[in-house]
Parts: sequence; structure tokens; C-alpha cells
Amino acid sequence: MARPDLVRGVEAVLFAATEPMSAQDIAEHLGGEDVTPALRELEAHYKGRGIELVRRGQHWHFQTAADLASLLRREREEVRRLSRAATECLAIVAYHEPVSRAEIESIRGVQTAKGTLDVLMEAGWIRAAGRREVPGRPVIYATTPAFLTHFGLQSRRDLPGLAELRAAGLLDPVEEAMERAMGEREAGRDDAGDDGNIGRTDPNARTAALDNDGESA
Amino acid sequence: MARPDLVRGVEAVLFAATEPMSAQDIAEHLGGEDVTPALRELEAHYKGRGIELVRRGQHWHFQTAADLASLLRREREEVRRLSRAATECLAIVAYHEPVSRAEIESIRGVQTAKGTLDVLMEAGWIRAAGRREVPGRPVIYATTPAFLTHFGLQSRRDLPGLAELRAAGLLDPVEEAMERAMGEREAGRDDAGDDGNIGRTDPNARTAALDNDGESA
Amino acid sequence: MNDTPSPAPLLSEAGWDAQAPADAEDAARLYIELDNWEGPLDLLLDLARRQKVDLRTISILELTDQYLEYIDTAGALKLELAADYLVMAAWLAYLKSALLLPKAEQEDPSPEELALRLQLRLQRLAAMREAAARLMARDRLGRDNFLRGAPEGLRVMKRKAWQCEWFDIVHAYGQVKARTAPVVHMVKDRAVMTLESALSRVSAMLGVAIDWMELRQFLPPHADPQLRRSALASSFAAALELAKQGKADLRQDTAFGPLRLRSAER
Repeated sequence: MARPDLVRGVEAVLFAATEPMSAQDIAEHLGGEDVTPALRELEAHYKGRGIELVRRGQHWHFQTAADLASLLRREREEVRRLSRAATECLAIVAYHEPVSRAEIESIRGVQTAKGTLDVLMEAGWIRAAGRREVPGRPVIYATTPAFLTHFGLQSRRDLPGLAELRAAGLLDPVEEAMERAMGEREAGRDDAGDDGNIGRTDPNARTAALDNDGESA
Repeated sequence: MARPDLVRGVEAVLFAATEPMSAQDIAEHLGGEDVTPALRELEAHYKGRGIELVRRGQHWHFQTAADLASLLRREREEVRRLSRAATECLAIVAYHEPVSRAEIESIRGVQTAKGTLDVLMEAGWIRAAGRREVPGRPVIYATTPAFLTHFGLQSRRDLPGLAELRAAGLLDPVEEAMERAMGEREAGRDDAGDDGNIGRTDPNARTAALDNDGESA
Repeated sequence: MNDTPSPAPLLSEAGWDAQAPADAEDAARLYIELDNWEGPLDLLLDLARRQKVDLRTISILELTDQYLEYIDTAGALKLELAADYLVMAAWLAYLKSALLLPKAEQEDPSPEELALRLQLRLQRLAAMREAAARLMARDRLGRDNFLRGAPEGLRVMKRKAWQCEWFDIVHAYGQVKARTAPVVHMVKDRAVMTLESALSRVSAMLGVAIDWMELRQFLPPHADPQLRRSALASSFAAALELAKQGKADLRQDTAFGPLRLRSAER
């Protein structure tokens, strides 16, 4: 049985140490006394606790119990809205799957950054579904079951067709929608004087902003 | 009695942490469970050992026992000594908080160099805590959780001699003490006249303020 | 607190003491080294402590004498004194004379009040001085207690949860389709006045007009702004065409002024 004050001393020295220490290193802090019994006692004391005293070769150190390692990591969800570019890509994959990146670009009429598709894959909504057997063998993409689940769809056929989109006004050309919005803004300005249009600019501002960072996902 | 695995978990998390943690911080690593009983149990378990579990304000951390300092000190950088001016400023902020620079200067009877408060802020012991709603809206200062941690205080109530100083009225402004003293003198002179208790109303307001944020720091 | 003041440390940086404060020095030098004190109040407190009596019962008169004596000593040694020490000296000299005056001639505030105020200030400074010393003497982290030397650290992993709704997809698809649809589609339902219709409209109206008419008067009065813009352009082109054909006269008095026309066949 080691002297209690020696055990306490060894415990404190090892706790404050920045590196694993040999029995001799520790002893130097404790007036050269033999610390081996104290180390054995501490090793037994900490067995099964959240902290354990371990020996690696000649060196001793405290560490958190290996089975609790998962507690030391904590996941935090960061909710982020999908960018407009990514939303468009997702829509195109959903309506046209399987599609290659070149095909997505030709439908969107703009280049698509690699990162945009990566985001969709990270979200678990699209996956690489093989390669198209044409020159260059491009990767083709398709939606995943998680996509259907997230958007509450039984199948891709549940997505509204072009006729339905048109009926809902969703196929109105962007420019016209813009002009309508601009017209409203003009009207708003006339009605309410100089400051009257704060807040009425939203549709445009939002569209513009989305367009600008559309590709940065 | 806290569940053994919860105690182990709290022990491991606090042991691995680089900063003092609140019960809530710890709970987030442990599925949101109430860790207070586990903390109490650990606090008792470590009492008298070479390492102790302590609470400073709302935060908990492990540290080596103070009586073993001599075993550990030799390789460590000495804590830098504060100048007398800085020491006094710190004490004034701690015992009077929140307090403006003008109030500090009126107690010390000397101007405070700009650098003095900066040093205390850089050390992380005091912080600007808003402005006093009087003409000029001076910045007021208060101590931080790191102050409690560094000086080993569970809360501001543990400040040495706080209760005695308060009881002796030594934390009240000179004006208040003057009025009280003059009042007593008057009272003594003409047998407790009407004005005898001028100035006895104020101290409470101030004391209450001190009590309130004692724990929230 | 020590009864004797510690020697003035050299300030290495604002607020922090230089590592090794000089040890006890010549007492005589201490006596006159005003740098040792943090201002006149501090010097007064130090003098008061030498009286070795409770601050509540201190003799302000005696303290005043001691302070003035100090200042005189410093003056005799030709030491530069900071202004606030001299201000305090002057104020104390006044206080002393007032305290010695017969009561009847006293002004308001009375010298007793002034003396009491000074006493209260000294008490407060002494209290904080002592509190500071007790605070500094506590077990301090990094000096008396030590944190773990090599903590593993806690990690927070951020996981992005992407948010997108059914409508966003459908809407986005509509936008893509609309954006990339043939241009013809977009012109089709735009309200325009063709050159042909403008020509017939302008020439018909010119036929019945009596005098010069401004171009704008030929525009359909109740058309929406978009159609009016188109009509203005077409009517202008029509007016030029009619003038070229010799069917109309054009007149514009100033640059950008109103364009007027009338029938050439009068």
C-alpha cells in the first residue's frame, strides 16, 4: 500500500503532465521516491471509471476510457437552404433521370459546378447511377429512395407534368415574371412615395440574389 | 445516486474538455440527460484526492489540489504579477460591479491609466458590461466567469470579506456614507429629528444588485 | 497589508509588474520617493497606517501635518512633485486652518464634514487595498491549481441538413423550362402595334385632321403602357414613311421637342 500523499502527488503530476511520463520522470517531482506502488494503486482505482491510467511501454498517462470516445464528439445539425442552382439540378435529375452532367447543363442552359451535384449527393437525394455508353462514358445521375421519402412522393411519376406546371403558371417565362414584378414595384413607388417600395422589391431581389450565387451552392 | 454509466460519461467529458463546462454543455454530450447528480457524486468522489472537481460560477472543471502546487510548479511559467494599480482596479470591479472607470478612480483617488483596464480585459477577468444610464453614458465593467475560475471562486459571494465589507457599509459610495453619518450626527444632536435617517434607504438597492448577478456571472 | 510600502516596481508593460521587484531599499529614499504611491490619497493612507490606529478614529489634523511635512521634505530636496500632490497639500492646509477656526465662522460644508469625507475615502481605499491582497492570495489557477496538461479535447462535428421543399423543385423545373423555351414563345403574347397597323391608323387620322397634330395624339389613348410604347415606335416609323411618300409634312421646332405632322394633301 503506497502512502496516500504519494498517491495524490502522482495523480496530480500525471494529470498536469503534457506528455506521458516514466516512473522516473514522476519520481523526480516527488523527491525521488519510488512511485511504482502508487502507480499500481491508481491504475486499480481508475479501472472501470470514465478515466483510466494506462501504461505504454515505460510511460504512464491518463486517458478517457476507450469505450466513451463517442461521447467526446458531438454532432450538430446545421440547417441550410439548397441553393437555386442545386434545386434546379435536383429538379432536372428528378424529371429526366438518369442524366449526365452535360445533359443537365444543356437543359439548364448554364454551366453547373461540380460542387452543386456534390451537395445533392451529400444530402442523399441523388446518386451516381452508372455511366452512359457514349464517347467519354459520362457518369449519369438518378434520384434515391431518400429523395422520394424527403419530398413525400410515392414515385417520380407523382411530380406534376408540364401541362400541370403551365396551368399553375409555373412555366411563365422568367422575364415576364420579372416584368410583372417590376411593374408592381413601379406601382408601389407611385402609390407610396419614395420609401413606399421597401419590401415590395422582394421577388426580384431574391431572384437576382439567387441567380448570382446560384452556382456557389 | 446517479447512474454509473452517466457518472463515467460526465467524468470522461470533463476530463477531455479543454475549457470549464456548464452542466448544460456536458449534457449535450450525454443525450441531454440531467448531469447534476453525477457532478455532485464526482465532486464527492474526488474530494481529498490529487485531482479535484470544482465548480466556478456555472462551470465545472478538474484541477490539481492546491496543496500539491509545489510538486507541479517547477517547470511551469510563473503567473505574471499584476501591478498594484491593476490589482486594485480588479478588486474594485469585483466588489462593486458593475462599476464605471470614474467610480474606480473616485475610490482610488487617482486617474487610471488606459492600459490598466486593458490588461484586466486581456487577461479575461473583466469585461465591458454595458453603459450606465447617466449623462455621458459611461461604460461599466464587471467580472467574467474566467475571473471566478482563475481565483477559485464558486460565485462572487465567495469574494473574501465581501459580507463584512458590505455590513460595514464600505461598499457604499462616500456620498451615501456621508449622508448616513451626518444624519446620525443630527439625530444625536437634537434627539432623532425628522431627517435622522437620510441615506439609510440606498444601500439595499445596491446590495440587491450585487446579490442578483452573483450567480449568473 | 504591510505597514511599510513596497518599493515602486518598474512597470514593464502597463498593468503587469516587472518580474523581479527590487528588494528592500534605503528607508530614507523610500521616505521621499513619491513614485511609490498611487496618488496623494494613497500617500495619505500610508501615513494613516503609520499612526497605527483604526481609520475610523484617525486624527485628520495629525494626518494633515504629516502630509504637509512630507511635501516640505520633498520640496527641500528639490524633487519634482506631481500637481495632484500639491493640490492635495493646498487643500489640506485649507482644511487644517478651517478646523482650527472658531465654529461660528465656519462655512458650509463644515470642515468637520470635509474631514469626515476624507476619512471615509481613506477607509474605502484601505478596504479595497486589503480585498485586492486577499484576492491575490487565493489559490489561483496556473499558480496553485493546474488544469489537465494534455486534454483530448471535445469535438463538435457539423452536419449539414439541406433544406428543400417539393414546391421548390417543381418551381425550379418550371423556371428552367421557361428560361430555355424558344424565344418565339415569349414574343407571341406581347401587346405590340405593327408598322402596318400604325401606317393605316396614322394615315386615316391625318385624313380627318385639320391642323398640325402631335405624334402622341395618334396613339391609342387607353392602351396599357407596353402597347403605348410599341405604338409610339410604330407610329413614328409610319410618320417617316408617310413623309417619304409625300403624304405628310413633319415639323419639330427644337431637338427632342414634340414631333408634329399634318396631311400634305390639303
